[in-house]
Amino acid sequence: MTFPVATAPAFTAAPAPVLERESAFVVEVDGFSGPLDLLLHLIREQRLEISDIPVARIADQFLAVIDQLQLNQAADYLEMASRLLRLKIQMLLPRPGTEEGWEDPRAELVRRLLEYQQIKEVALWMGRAAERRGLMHPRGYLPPPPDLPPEPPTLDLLELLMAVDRVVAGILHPVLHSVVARPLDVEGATLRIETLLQNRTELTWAEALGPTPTITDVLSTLLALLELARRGLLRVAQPHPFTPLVIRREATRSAD
Amino acid sequence: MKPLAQLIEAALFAADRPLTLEELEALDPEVSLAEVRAAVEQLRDHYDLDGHGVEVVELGGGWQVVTRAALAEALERARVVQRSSRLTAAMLETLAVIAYRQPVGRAEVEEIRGVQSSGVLRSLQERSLIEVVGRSDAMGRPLLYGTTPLFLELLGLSDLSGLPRTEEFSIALQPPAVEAPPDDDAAAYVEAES
Amino acid sequence: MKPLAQLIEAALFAADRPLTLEELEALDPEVSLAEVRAAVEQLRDHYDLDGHGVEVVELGGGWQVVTRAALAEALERARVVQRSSRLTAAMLETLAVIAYRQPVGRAEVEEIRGVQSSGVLRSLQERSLIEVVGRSDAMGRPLLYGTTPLFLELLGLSDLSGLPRTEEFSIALQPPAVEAPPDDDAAAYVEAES
Repeated sequence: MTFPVATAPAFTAAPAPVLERESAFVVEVDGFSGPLDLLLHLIREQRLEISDIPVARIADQFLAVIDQLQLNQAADYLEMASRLLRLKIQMLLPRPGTEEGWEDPRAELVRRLLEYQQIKEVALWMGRAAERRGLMHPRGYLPPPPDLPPEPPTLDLLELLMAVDRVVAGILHPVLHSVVARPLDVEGATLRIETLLQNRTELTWAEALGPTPTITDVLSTLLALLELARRGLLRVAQPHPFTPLVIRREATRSAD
Repeated sequence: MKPLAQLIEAALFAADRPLTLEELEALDPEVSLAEVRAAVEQLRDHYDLDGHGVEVVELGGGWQVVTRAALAEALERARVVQRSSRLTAAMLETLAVIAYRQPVGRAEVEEIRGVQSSGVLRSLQERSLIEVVGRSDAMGRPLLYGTTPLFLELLGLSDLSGLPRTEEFSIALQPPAVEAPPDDDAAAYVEAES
Repeated sequence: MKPLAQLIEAALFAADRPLTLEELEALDPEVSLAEVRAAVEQLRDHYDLDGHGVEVVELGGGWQVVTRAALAEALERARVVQRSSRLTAAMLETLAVIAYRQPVGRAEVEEIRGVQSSGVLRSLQERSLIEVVGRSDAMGRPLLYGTTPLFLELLGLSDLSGLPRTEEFSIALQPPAVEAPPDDDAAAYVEAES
């Protein structure tokens, strides 16, 4: 993806269209490793001082670029955009009479940009070092190891937990929900209802559930009742709407 | 050592296979096959005359550099040639799934990890970290795996209850019958239940 | 070449990783560490003086034989070796933060980089360039990362002191103990994360 961004100063009036028309250079958003990277790029391209960023102008340019970002990349960029807009407003607020009492609202951003610039420098150094090192090739062909059993493995808890984190991180969300394992105990519920009905002919729904039922108990009991009703061993009735269910033993077929 | 012999030495060292004279010829567009052959022989003689620990050998039309057979015993003693005792990332991940969800079948391991896992399961079995503990009732009666006493021993645990259960474990790694997992959805679920 | 240098050469050819002096010492029960070091240096000098196509280098805390960088182009052209895949800018940045601030958690990496980093942390772990070295005492007990020996090997360093010197850098690269920037945003961020 490429986006046009202006090099020329584009002050606050209607920035976006101006940027598009000028399109003096092209920014590839895919090539940036984050909003700080993009910000640093805008600053460098225009040879601006990090310590004295023209916030209004940079904020508008930044917005023009991320306007065309795909949503899945956008969260971190949007956060930076809102930060820039806040700064832009803060810079417009009247300052207290003396310069002394005034704290530059850009200070935090400047600090982060300077930090990030250092990171970029080190990353560049590392990239070069890795490239130099990549020219030196280690042994390619290793003769198959003697036919011995492998070394006794080493393992520690940290390694295992690290693997757990990787596994968890790799799990797709739908899978998370399919494994809520709370087995229904239909057989248990059936047995409980049958036992109750041996001594009585009628039960209420609450009695069938037993004390302090969980949601799985409720489901198990419901399924058990339906199954017993299907087999003709009992009848489930609700005398009136919204009244408790009444469970009645089927006299004709209860004795096997 | 002449430049061509030097290049051939580097090639034989870095290649992941024995190299033919034709392959070695590709190292330098200006050399002939005869020159390549001469340089290979020069390298071989150099190793022999200077008493190097490696030698150049021809095997089935390909050339390679190998360590001298006389040194094999010392290399084995120092364990520099043995398979690493470290477990690979794939092994560790598979082991993690099995440790927390055992007994568990291959299909479930693969579903959680999102990759084919039969080779890794075999390696873990070879290393006595997992074993077959039974068969599932599911279709095809697949094998179920669990961890071994060696697994506990390596972690210094007396039993599986010593495995940490950190808060961020998702449901996928909770053993099927344990208390509710602590993420938001599950919390809502528990509330609805009681 | 002396017998010990010969043995060391064979070991360095046979191993798939840099070997430490201690590992090399195990080759011969009768030699001292000092003798091993001298023999490694003898081997290195021999390769250099005789113009071999390989050289002995110290990497990631151990010693390894590798092909000379000047020959890389010819080796790649002849398809004897493949150019190693490059690290992305995001990976390099993340490695830079971790290398200088380790042990360091994900939140701090993300604070400095200004971007979500869990994916790149995972990739670096998969490549064994970083590893979990502990857990922070902070809320949620987040994992802390550090660099691995393979990281040093990748950059051709024998230890972390080979990285560019930290005095030249701003606070971001100093270990956190020096001055923790307790700015509001960072604090809020950490809270939100845990």
